Amino acid sequence: MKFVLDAEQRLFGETLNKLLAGAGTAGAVRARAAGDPEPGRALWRSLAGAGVFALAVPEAAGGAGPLPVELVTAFHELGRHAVPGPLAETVAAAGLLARLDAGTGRGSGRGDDAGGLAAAWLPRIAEGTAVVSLALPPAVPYALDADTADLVLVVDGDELRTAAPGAALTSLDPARRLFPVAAGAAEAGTALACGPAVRAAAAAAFDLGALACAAQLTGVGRRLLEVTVEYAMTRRQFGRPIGSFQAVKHRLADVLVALEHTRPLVHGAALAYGSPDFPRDVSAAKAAASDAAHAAAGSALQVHGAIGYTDEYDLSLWIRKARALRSAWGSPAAHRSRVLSCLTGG
Amino acid sequence: MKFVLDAEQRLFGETLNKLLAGAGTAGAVRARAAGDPEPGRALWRSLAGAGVFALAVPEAAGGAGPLPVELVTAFHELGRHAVPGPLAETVAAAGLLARLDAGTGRGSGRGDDAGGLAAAWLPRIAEGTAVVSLALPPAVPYALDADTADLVLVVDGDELRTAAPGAALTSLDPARRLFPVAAGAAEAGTALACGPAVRAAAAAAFDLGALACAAQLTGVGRRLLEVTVEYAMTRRQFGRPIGSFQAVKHRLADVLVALEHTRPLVHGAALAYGSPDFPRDVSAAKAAASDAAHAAAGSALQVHGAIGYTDEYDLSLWIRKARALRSAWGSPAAHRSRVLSCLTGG
Amino acid sequence: MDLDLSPVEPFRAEVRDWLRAHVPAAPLPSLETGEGFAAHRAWERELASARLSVVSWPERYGGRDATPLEWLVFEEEYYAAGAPGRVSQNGINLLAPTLFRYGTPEQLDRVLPPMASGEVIWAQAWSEPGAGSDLAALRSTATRVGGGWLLNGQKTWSSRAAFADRGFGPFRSDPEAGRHRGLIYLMFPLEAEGLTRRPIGRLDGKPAFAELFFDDVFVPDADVIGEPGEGWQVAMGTTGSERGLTLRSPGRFTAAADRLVGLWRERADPADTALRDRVADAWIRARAYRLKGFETISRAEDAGAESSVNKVFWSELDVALHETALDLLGPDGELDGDWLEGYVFSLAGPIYAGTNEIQRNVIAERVLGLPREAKA
Amino acid sequence: MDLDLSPVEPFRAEVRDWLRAHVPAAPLPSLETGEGFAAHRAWERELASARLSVVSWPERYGGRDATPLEWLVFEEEYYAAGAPGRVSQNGINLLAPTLFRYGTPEQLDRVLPPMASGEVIWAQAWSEPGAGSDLAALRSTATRVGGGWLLNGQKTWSSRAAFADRGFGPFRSDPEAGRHRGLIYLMFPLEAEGLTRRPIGRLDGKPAFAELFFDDVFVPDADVIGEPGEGWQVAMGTTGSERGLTLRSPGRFTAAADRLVGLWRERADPADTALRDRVADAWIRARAYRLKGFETISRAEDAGAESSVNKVFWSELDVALHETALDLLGPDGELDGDWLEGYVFSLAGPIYAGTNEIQRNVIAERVLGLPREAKA
Repeated sequence: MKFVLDAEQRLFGETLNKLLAGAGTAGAVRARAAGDPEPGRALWRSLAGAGVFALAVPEAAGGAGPLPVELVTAFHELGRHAVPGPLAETVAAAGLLARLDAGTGRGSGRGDDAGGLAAAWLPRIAEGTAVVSLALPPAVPYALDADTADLVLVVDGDELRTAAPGAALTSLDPARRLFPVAAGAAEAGTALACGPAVRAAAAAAFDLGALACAAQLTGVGRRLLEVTVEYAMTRRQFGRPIGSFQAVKHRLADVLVALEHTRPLVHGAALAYGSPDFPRDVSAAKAAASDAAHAAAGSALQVHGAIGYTDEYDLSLWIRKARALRSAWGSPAAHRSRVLSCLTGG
Repeated sequence: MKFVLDAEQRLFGETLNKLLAGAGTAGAVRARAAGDPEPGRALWRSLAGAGVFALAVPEAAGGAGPLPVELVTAFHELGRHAVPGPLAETVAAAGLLARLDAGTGRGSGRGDDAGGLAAAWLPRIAEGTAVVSLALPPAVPYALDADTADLVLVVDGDELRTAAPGAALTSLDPARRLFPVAAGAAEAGTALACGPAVRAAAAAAFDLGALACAAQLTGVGRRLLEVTVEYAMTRRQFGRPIGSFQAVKHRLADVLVALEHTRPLVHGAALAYGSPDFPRDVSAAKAAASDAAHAAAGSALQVHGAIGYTDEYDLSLWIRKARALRSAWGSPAAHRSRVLSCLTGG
Repeated sequence: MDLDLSPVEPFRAEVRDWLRAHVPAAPLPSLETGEGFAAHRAWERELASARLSVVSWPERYGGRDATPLEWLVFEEEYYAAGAPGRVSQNGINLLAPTLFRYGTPEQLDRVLPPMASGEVIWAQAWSEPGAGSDLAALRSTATRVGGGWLLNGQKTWSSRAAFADRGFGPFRSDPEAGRHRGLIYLMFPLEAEGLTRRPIGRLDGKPAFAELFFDDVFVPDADVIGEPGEGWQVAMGTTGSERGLTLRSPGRFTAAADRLVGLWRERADPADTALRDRVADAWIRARAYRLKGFETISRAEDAGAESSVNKVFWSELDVALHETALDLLGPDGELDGDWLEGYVFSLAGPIYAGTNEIQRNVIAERVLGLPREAKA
Repeated sequence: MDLDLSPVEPFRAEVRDWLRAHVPAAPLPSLETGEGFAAHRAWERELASARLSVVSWPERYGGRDATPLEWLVFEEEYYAAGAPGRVSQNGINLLAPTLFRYGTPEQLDRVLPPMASGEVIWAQAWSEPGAGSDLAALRSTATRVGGGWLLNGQKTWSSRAAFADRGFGPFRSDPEAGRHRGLIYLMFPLEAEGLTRRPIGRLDGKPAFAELFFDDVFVPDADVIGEPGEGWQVAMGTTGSERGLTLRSPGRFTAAADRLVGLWRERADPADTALRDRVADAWIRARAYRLKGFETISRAEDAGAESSVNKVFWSELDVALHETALDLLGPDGELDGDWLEGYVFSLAGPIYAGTNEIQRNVIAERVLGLPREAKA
């Protein structure tokens, strides 16, 4: 039993951190919001180069995965740097395709079947040349960034199909554009697979997406805390650094306490991948991560005051992302319900 | 519209406050816990002398009521001084008997009917010679202090009957002994009245009891705040009064904010007496008062530290009462549910 | 003690009927856009034409001499009707009370009527980059010149200033004096020579604020409020009303709570009522704040530091209420719309007009009498 | 990174089987009574006979040299089995770690085996009426005499001291030295001449504490722990373990959370699940604390100030968990019973071993690096 990242895993996280620290992620978000997806796409490519997306793709399909611990390590850094794009969605889609592939017999070679779909897309996901969006109504009713994705999937009941993006909805998070993929809007879509295997694969994909999102939220929370601590040490009001006020200290201490007790839940859920406890543990992690990031955002805003409330300060990107990811991939209430259902078998 | 106590009402509260401040209420609680009900009984008589119980008894039955605003004013002081006894229960019983009386035709003179019951007991309640306990299962399943009460009533469905106390249950609040009056334990009881009028009267009695309990909780909370503020000004740790620490200040400020916004709910509910909004407004008041007193108790304990955790310091009587009254006369969750049911008609 | 509102029911009915007939069926465009700002200004004019823009003011300035109770009732009806946001809010709620207390008759006559009619929209200009909650730290200056003052420096997070006509706020008239001394309170045109404004976006990107850069902006003596050097007292008079009952009227919250209950009924899976407690709690708190308002106006004496009690309460209620709504909306919680807009707006509550940390200090020290904090 | 517990499963099975065979079917009488204390002492002896009373200690003192993971597993099984409270807790969790760090071989040999067997039960004697959280303010004295020290003064809120055999704690050996200096850490018999103990009740009236009055109580040099004058360092070594993993093992909370889920299933009206969020949250937090424990023991380095992070978390979890249970119990929430007893016990958590306010200061200053507070 060694429940901490090993040296290689830590190094992987640190490498991503360094890569992203110099990559102008906030600028990529603002470019995306202004209509230019290219900086985000460039980021995506360097993340793929660092091996991020291969973590979700089985080795047989050109990936290095599934490696859930490495995946949450990466997603923590993606959240910490507010990387834009359908990140959890692409990972979840990889999980879905891999699962369908395994379910239908790998490499059966039929062009319109799940195996062919997996063969066509999984290697591209791994190498970063395919950005995939995915909707899993009702919990994930919108396809994130469907306008710039290379493939947009939706699972409707036990049918998997492609979807054409409708009109975008505006999120509080400028990095996110959400596209309805309601049944009615699906004329343009193509049916890809059908049956109970689709339903099972969608359930597995949901868990993987929620886990990635939880890890992303811990990174968002961590960054908010880091930036706020730094600000509290330099900003002076009433003749002293505001970080010397007990109200500020205690609030930030509480954020740290929450984050420190969220990380083990995320790691624990990653290790439960493939076990019957995975859904329960993912839900525990997502609920806790949503609340911890929410608390971090609230404290960041309150400690920064009006500066934190100002669009042009990059801090606002993380504050907004904490709110958006809270309800993405299942709300805290929904995940808590699921934990209790798993525990009571009800 | 004048939504503050008038001069006479204020004077009434202040008079009770003075009366109780010199009456050794904490000693009466400890005597009661040690098996001696007499000091509590003496308190009861002086409260009756001040007119407290007459407030719940109609004028026609020898009382001065119903006067709900005066009643909550009194119960605030009763809570503030931790007066022991089945206070809300007696008031609720008075409401129940008066309502049954009105429902069945006052003064019909039948010894075993509701009118006779009211005629027999209401004047004694008003003058303080009858201490009445009352159980209204399921929300109020136990009869408080049934061992020392002169009359113990229980409403079971649409039947009102007397109940004989079984074995006492121990409450966290040493002022309270609770007696089960479950259907099975009722052999010794006598049926007094039956029918839909009983059910309606019991519902009205519940609202009155819950309102009295809410007012009592505001008094409990107020006292906890007063004592804690005083302590925070004198207790020194780390070379300064602990009340100069921001963590202590902000916590106590939050208690004041909660209490200041609970009083209007209690007053508002009292003014709604007799209107269709009464149940809704009582529930709003009881839920808020339970939470405000709970917050006051938590802060009192935390600011006092181990001293507040010590039985022999009188502070503990109020801390314990805040917890006991929180679940008495309907839990906060139950009252919140009722508010929402009233609002949505569901 | 009573809660008898029947004497004001005729007034309530008049307001309700007028609003029912006049509130635009479709929401106006966001008042943080040029188009929306103009639409909201037109709405102010419409309100004023019915003498409903400033009901509590004296008649001579465009009001009705409404009692505080009538004002509360007006606000309840206004928000219940879903009427447009008040683009004149900074003027009506912050500048007007200051003028009533410190202004000259000439200033009242000159400033108030066009404020009431929406002809002149005011922006507040208090905060500076280095002086947010700590107002005494402000550094923008007013220098004495013949017949007036020259303003220099920078203000920021100036609400409404992107599109408003005029601004008001404190400047430092005597750099030698102590932190709370040597301030002057001034009104100035936003189109003045030497004044540059740069819109800045709030949390959701909408340009609700502006930065103002002053480069020898001339203000005549007639636009000084109170005595030069006493700007601190004048400003504090304004914060009193900003923190108190006037800025956030109970009607806002009771209307929002009613809408939340409606959302709950519409959205909540009856088998999945985890949020019920929070919905009920928001409604109860809104009711508490409403009744607290009635209590406040029933008291003879001024609330004083108790306005801090109100400010902490309504600002936290507002956040909790909107957070509950967003959580109820589930995956739609991040989407642009009324609830999200209300949420973003609510987030400013615990920050502005004195952060809630400062309010809690005020409550602890001035209401509860706890000792002041150790000094740095 | 892994969570592979299979290597400790045999040990877990042994503990589980033994507990299943030995945990009394009916709860022992409360350990805050003479009768209950004796029963709990007998239970300690029974545990010791299976070498299960101090599994993590070296074998020579009665332990099994268990790894930290084995200890965690032991605790999980212990609390899951509903086994009796540990009357030896103060000795095992507070005194023993101090002795392992500062004690002499002679002290270890003399003190530990009877502690492990329940023959000697220890009470901690730290707090004084004027020195609760501010340990440096303590005033009880130890005066040098031939061959030892004379204790004078008063201790209070001494856990277990009503019935225990011996006590330990810091005294002031040099009244001239500064607040953190001139302390001495001593062990003493509670039956000593000159020592008077007076039981005091905790919040629910049960005599969980005692006051101790010292009047020339003699303590031989052999019972001084560490160097005279270095009592502060010795005490801080103990608070480190008091705040950290050892005192409140995750197994307590996971077992309590499982029971809470059971209570919810049994009590909750399915149509009225307002408390569901809180039940689920308690379970999630207990799981988080358990996993955090695995993380802590997986790290090479010492947790240091991070033990404050744990203390804030478990103490607040414990209160929330028990409050949720009482709220679920509705009108039964005020009644004496396991849940109420656990609630009362939990309320001490945020207070003792350094209040949570102090812990938050420690976290802010030593973990986050925020500046120290202004001094009075």
